[in-house]
Amino acid sequence: MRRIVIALLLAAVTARAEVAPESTGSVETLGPPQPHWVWTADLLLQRSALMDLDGGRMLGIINGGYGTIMPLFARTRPEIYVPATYYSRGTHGTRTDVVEIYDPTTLGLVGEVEIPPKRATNAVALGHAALSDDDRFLAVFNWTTGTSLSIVDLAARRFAGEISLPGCSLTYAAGNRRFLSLCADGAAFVLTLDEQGNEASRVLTKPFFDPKVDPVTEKAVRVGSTWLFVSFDGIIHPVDLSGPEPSFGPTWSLFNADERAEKWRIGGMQHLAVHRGTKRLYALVHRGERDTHKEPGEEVWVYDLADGRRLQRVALVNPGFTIYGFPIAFGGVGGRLFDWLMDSFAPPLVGFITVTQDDAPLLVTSSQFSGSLGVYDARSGAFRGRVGPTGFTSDVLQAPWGGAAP
Amino acid sequence: MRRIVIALLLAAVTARAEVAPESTGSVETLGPPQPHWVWTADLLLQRSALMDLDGGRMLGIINGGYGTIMPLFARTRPEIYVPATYYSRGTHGTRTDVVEIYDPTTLGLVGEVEIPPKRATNAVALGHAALSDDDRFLAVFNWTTGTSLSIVDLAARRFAGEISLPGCSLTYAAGNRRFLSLCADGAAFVLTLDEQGNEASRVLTKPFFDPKVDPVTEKAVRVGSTWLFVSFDGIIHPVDLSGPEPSFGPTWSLFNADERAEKWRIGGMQHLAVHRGTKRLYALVHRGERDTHKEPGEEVWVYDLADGRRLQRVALVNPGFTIYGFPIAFGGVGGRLFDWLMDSFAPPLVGFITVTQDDAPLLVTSSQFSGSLGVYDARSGAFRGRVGPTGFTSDVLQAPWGGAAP
Amino acid sequence: MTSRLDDWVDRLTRQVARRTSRRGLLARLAALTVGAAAVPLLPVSRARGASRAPIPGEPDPSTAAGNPSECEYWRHCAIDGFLCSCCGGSQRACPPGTEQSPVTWIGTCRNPADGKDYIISYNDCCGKHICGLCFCHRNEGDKPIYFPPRSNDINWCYGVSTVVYHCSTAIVLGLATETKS
Amino acid sequence: MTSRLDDWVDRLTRQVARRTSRRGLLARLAALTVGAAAVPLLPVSRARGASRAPIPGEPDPSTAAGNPSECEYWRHCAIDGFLCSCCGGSQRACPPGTEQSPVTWIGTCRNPADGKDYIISYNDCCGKHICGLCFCHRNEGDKPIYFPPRSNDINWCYGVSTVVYHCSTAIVLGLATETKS
Repeated sequence: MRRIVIALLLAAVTARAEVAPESTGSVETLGPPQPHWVWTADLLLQRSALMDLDGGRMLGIINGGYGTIMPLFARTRPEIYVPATYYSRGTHGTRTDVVEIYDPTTLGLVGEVEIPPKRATNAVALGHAALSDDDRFLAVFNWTTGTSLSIVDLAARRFAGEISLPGCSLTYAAGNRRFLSLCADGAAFVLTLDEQGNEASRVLTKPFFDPKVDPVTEKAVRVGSTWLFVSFDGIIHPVDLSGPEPSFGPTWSLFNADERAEKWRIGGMQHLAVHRGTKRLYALVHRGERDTHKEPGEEVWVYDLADGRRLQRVALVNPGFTIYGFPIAFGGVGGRLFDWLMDSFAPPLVGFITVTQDDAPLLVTSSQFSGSLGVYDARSGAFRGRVGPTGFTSDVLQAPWGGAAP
Repeated sequence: MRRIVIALLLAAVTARAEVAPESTGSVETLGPPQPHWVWTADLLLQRSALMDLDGGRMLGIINGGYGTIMPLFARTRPEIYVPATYYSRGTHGTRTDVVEIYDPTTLGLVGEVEIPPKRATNAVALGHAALSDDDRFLAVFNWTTGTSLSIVDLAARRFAGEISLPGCSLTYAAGNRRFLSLCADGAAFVLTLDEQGNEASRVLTKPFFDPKVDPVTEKAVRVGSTWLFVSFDGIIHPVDLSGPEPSFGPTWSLFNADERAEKWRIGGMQHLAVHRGTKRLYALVHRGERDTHKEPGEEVWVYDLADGRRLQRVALVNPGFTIYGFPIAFGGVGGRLFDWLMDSFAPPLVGFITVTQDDAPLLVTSSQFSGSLGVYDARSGAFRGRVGPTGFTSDVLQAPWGGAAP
Repeated sequence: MTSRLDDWVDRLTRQVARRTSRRGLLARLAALTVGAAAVPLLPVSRARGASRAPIPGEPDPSTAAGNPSECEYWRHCAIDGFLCSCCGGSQRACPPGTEQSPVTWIGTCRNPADGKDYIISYNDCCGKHICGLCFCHRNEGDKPIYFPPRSNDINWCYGVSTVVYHCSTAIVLGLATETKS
Repeated sequence: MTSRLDDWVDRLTRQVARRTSRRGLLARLAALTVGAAAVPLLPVSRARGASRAPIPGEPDPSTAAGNPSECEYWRHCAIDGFLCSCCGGSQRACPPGTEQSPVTWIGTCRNPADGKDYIISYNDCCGKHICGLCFCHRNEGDKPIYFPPRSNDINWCYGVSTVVYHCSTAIVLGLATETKS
């Protein structure tokens, strides 16, 4: 080590045209959140990564624990919430569930709230936690063969209590105190909280769909106080939570008779997105038989929510393929050739879509094994290119920042 | 659910030619350990997997924690020991280091001994923990920029104490109470324990090699009371621990002048293996420049330890390539064609080798990204085929069972 | 994990420097095809599973429909996970050191050997990290998470020590009384 | 992780069933080449890193030797890990939310811009799980673990909250007094 010390002393005096000695210990921080910053989860690396779609680079990551990883983003305070499950010995030992609180500028952990070790660790991220519009309460869906919600008071950073669900599952928020769940018979369950996060009232409706005939998926999107659920057969079921009792808007179909004959179906693990400013619905579709409701999509169909009219069909390309984080592609001429072949011949295999909420919105796609994103102009549908690698695998996409409020 | 219950009742009476109803809840157990059962670590899946080389199948796994995973296998009692590091929140929180104890028949956890949270989590598994010949004491190498050993009394299942190392690292056992470490100046440090696992005596030798000129690697093998270290340039340094003071046997070279001219070098992350019965040394070699001491090997050279004569050169094939656990290969005719192409044209890229200790010994190889094993007859060098997939990636190989004692 | 993963990826990186030129053509060839073909390509060959005596009433074990290590095994029509037959267990038993969940989801699968529909229970084996081999996901009759008895997206590791999922079995409970809808 | 991993692998599995026949030829083509070529193939393209102003005295950032997101960047001659420049940091700074280890190993790398040798400090960034991008492992002057100041196999995440490794920086400490041995 002595020679190194000497080197430093010498460097101090001799450094001129040379590269100047640098200091250690610096850590990047992020500027204000941008609309084109998108989070993409990676379950193999147990994280969600923040990608800058304009800069085409990774900005940082937040790790999660066992099971699904889907951060929730406060609008009224600079905080990100990650429900997480841990075992004291990794795969065994004592289980601890927490809601971890991160700072969106430093991506550093700033707090945690312990919750009952009952959090559901299912294969779907969507509908498993919900944040009230005023960021006061977080509801976490619990699955222990029985179902319940853990309510966290985020202002006080305390566990407010557990509320049982009557044979219902999942949680979707609308407004400041209202949370929706779906029941096994096709009914809706609406829970209203009081100011302490305890149950103020509950409503269990009659079934609004038949799960045995044509179930709605868990992958719903929200417009204002209305949640839009889509069924395996492509029927949109609006559920309005503005009143104490939910109201079920008129249903409408993504597909006409001819399209059904062509076997167009909804598919993938995150198959709906909404641009709130233009009130457009984006649906990930493919041609397939019955029971292909989780198969990846080949096109995104765009609808006007005002009248359910389809505005556009966007043919998708493969979002890119990586192996253990290494993108399979070329630079230079070979790169353009490879991209052309990928665009032309690779199956799109899109499993996840989302849309940014700004006035120049982007449609973002990923495949679960891609570790890479496909980016499109959400208005024209034009393919803008790929951004990646994002990690080893891809999961739920989130564009939480910018644009109109829900 | 009702229809299911009915179905069961009916099945009970109608089942005849049909597949008979089966019971739930059964779990496999293993028979007595076999010489051709080999453990292969997978750091992406944080485990070591037990593969039956004859049956060509996985028998089970043992998980580890953060960092390297290398189980240690008792000879005198049915126990497997896994030094492991955990954080209470996965990537953060409180650190806990333990030695976990598994039953080799059930692969179930049967106990743990907590040790100081100082265990080294380096990129090399070998030399980081050592078991005394009588299975009484386990030494775990600690790295906290300073170095020490954590001694575990395995008979009492208690932490016996921490013993500091004087600027030395790693640990290699020989006999019942003696542990060897290597020092930064090329000296050897030998620790002798008393019956309580405390330090009985220590010996710090003069340097037996020059780390600045030609360092020995951490990837040593043991024959009797002698550890064989190999240097970057292929010089074998025997260190005999049979006496209270280590003795340094005559060094010899894996390569003659012509072979050096051809730039043959040792390489890979586990590049030595010994068959104790026939006293043969297996060395993983490649052609490369200086600083290629971790590059994968293309051949295994076999030596007679009695006279250092080279008996054979074994040209290696690629152990097989998997992506996220899916082997890239074909069945049937395409499979044979693919295998032929793999054998003929794929770079061997072997990073790890070991040899089984029975009288029909097998030479086993893996690449760190292969998730698959290459198997050879260790006597003839004939390639017997590939066994896999073993997981997503491959790491240190261990063939702990059968054959002569060390 | 990191360091070792490093060293594993290292093999890739190092080889590039040495082989890109030499194998440039081969690399290009692979690049052009893998993007489109890697997906269908990967699972073409599968881990060799346990070789066990044929079960009375089942298809010939030499066929995919009769081989518990194949995704096409007749019992797997609604499975979602790694096949325990490839992980040290079987279609009926968990691998060593894991626990079998007593609660799970149900599938109704047709046995090509007798043309009859059977109730299949996909009990998860739990307590060790994912097996990672012989992944198989088929969704015949699969329903969303709010309809638990038919949902294969639910982590069914309950009633056991941990919710950590390792692999899935496919156990015959008996004949279905109704043919498949 | 399991379930989601399932669903991700699911895409592979499902596609096989649908495409094996259709893309059989393509698959075969890829299979024959990927085994030999996948390794050199993979890292040919890399994540786009931070675009920053050139550092005085360094090679042209448009060249690999001057690009902190490339393994060939001149400072990386003894690095072992993921390049922080691809992970939200830079060659000098850690990504958001990580901590930079104050202790580390040292390399001596020649700067092609001035032909001089510099002492490079590869401080690890710690506290988050591996970045996974832009892996780079070069061993110029690397020594075994018992020679810590020159060993890149040591996990250098010490003097920080956790030993969990995320990525590595490459910081110029100054000119080396001796030219590289």
